[in-house]
Amino acid sequence: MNKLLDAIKVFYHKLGSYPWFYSISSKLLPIASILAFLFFVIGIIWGIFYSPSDAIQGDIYRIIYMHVPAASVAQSIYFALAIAGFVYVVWKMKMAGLFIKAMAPIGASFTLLALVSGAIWGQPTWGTWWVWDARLTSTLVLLLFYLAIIGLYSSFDNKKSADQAVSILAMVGAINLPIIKKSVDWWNTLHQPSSIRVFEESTISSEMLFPLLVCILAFYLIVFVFGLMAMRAEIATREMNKDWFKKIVINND
Amino acid sequence: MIELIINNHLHLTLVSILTVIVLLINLLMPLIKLNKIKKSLKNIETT
Amino acid sequence: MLTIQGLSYAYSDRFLFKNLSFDLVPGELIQLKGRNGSGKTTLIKVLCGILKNYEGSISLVNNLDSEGRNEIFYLGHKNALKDNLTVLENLKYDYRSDGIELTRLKENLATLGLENYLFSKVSDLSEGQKRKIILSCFMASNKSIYLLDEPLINLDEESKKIVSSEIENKINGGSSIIFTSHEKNILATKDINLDEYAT
Amino acid sequence: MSFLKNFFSREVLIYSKKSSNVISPVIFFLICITFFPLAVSNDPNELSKLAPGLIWICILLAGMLSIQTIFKEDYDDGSLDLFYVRGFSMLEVVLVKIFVNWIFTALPLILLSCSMVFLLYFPVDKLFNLIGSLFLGTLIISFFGALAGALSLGKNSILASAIMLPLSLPVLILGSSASTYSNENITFFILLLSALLFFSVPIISLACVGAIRLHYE
Repeated sequence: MNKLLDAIKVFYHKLGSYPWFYSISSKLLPIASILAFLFFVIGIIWGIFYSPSDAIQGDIYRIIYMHVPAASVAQSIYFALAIAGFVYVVWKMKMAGLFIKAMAPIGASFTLLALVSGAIWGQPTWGTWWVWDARLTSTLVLLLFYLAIIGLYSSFDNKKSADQAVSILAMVGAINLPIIKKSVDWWNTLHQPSSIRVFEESTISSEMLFPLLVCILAFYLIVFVFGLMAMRAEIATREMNKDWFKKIVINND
Repeated sequence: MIELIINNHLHLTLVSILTVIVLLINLLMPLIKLNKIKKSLKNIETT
Repeated sequence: MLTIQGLSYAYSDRFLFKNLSFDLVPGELIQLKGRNGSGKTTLIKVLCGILKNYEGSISLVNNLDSEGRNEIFYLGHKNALKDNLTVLENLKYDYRSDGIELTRLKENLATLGLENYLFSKVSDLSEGQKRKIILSCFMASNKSIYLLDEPLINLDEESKKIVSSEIENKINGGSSIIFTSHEKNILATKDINLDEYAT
Repeated sequence: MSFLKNFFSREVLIYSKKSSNVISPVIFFLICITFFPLAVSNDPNELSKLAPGLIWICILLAGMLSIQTIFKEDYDDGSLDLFYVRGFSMLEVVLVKIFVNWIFTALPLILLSCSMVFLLYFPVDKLFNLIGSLFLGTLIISFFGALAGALSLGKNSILASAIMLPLSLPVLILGSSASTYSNENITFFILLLSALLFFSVPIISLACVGAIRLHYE
């Protein structure tokens, strides 16, 4: 049993060290990016061209193949940040702080993508680009949380206190987000916008569902690849003066 | 072909262009940052 | 050549020093002494033009160009370095080091042991290292008047020797230096104790 | 002329390296805007009536955030002393600093307020008027903010906003009424705003130079 514990401890220790992560990620990146690209292309083409068109909305609903994956990725990145924040605060693993710094812009850009694609999708169905309904408002608040993390990080000079502050904000944000979502839903039932029928996904038929699942998986793979690259870039900025990084830069290119 | 897209698939093309832009930005930012650092490190070594 | 006549400076109706007069001849090293709060830093700030409401006269005469201003090198307590910029960026935009080509600055940084910190952010450096960045500007510049406020503070022994030898070169080179320090500096040709001029 | 160019690129570099100066006004502006639909009402035609006033109030409050960033950092780390030693004309320094601060804090907000056509159902035909008055208004607000920041360099920052907000009341009134008119007629308010701008630029920048000098007595 304790052999297993040692293995976990070794793995945990290694996970925290930059050089190990840098070399592992350089091996992992090519495979992951090919896989992500493949899934993305299959999912999108299958969803946009080959899946049946919706009875009510015709082809407009195909935006779902980009809107829903983006929204779900945006949500789960934020909770990943919260977990990384927790890991940083409890175990002081500097890789977790770096993970937050690297992933926050990616999360923000996908939230923005979800927001704008939701608005574009809403225009033909609701008649206006934007409706202050529960989901869109809480996605906007999520975007603001991401921007707050990015802004907070850059306002600190030294990295350690920046990581500390950002992990606290990520954790607190993660606790608040469900509360905000509930309060916005509750507010939404009060201010039911009479003139606009709130768009509810009807039970989606299976031919449409499979491409959607492929697209969601593709988006998660893409985010994984982008995350790896962003963390490598962040490791580079932090370890620029260290010898192990200079050796890598000099001898491999 | 363009009219076909404009009159009934405008929103779809708009969203897909937007998705491609977001993916490209997220792809290029780290690469540019990494290369800038590598370049600056290299010209320290050479001077 | 700097002549000061009857200089007195009041700070919220209390005179730090009254009618102080001395000349600064090229090739002279003056050490300002006095207990804390006797106005050493204030005098340096007055001489280099930061503080303006003093009584008496300060004249920058003959061999300085009409401007007179950019013949003075001021090294204050505060580093005036931007924390979120890298060392090189700071040097590029620092007004103490303009007109000096980068290679000379890099040499001085190397002698002070900062050669592999050129691309790191100033916020990651220690106080001593930040001090060395400015001192490398000091070593590379050739102005006629240097006003240094505690130049050797926060420095390790080896760098202190390098900077003192540089001060000596500048003196022999004909420029004049006024500096404040608590330890006695053997090189000083003249001492001014501000306590004598306190009210 | 080379000093201005060099100093301008220095300021741009400093601002671009610290993205929190750009992000915090953006977050503040967006949050302010989302308060109103949540608190008041999310009915489109009611919101579109309120939109000009809301945008201007939020722009004014967001302008308050950047008061501290203009002079405080250079004052604290000693760069201002260097400018005096080198004998730079403080007027040029102040003008460049205010302009760069405007570019990095107010310009993103103006672009963001174009998105208010969607968020607040702001009528599109009035957008040109809104953007025009915002350009002028945010410049004036930046000047007043700089003066407030210069006056309260060492002191706490509440004082600064207490100075700046009353000063920019006329800007709020002129700006919000200017953006209630549709695009065809460049209204009387926009002319007044530009007059206020040309009036305040020389006077406020000289006042800033004096205010900074105050802290060097």
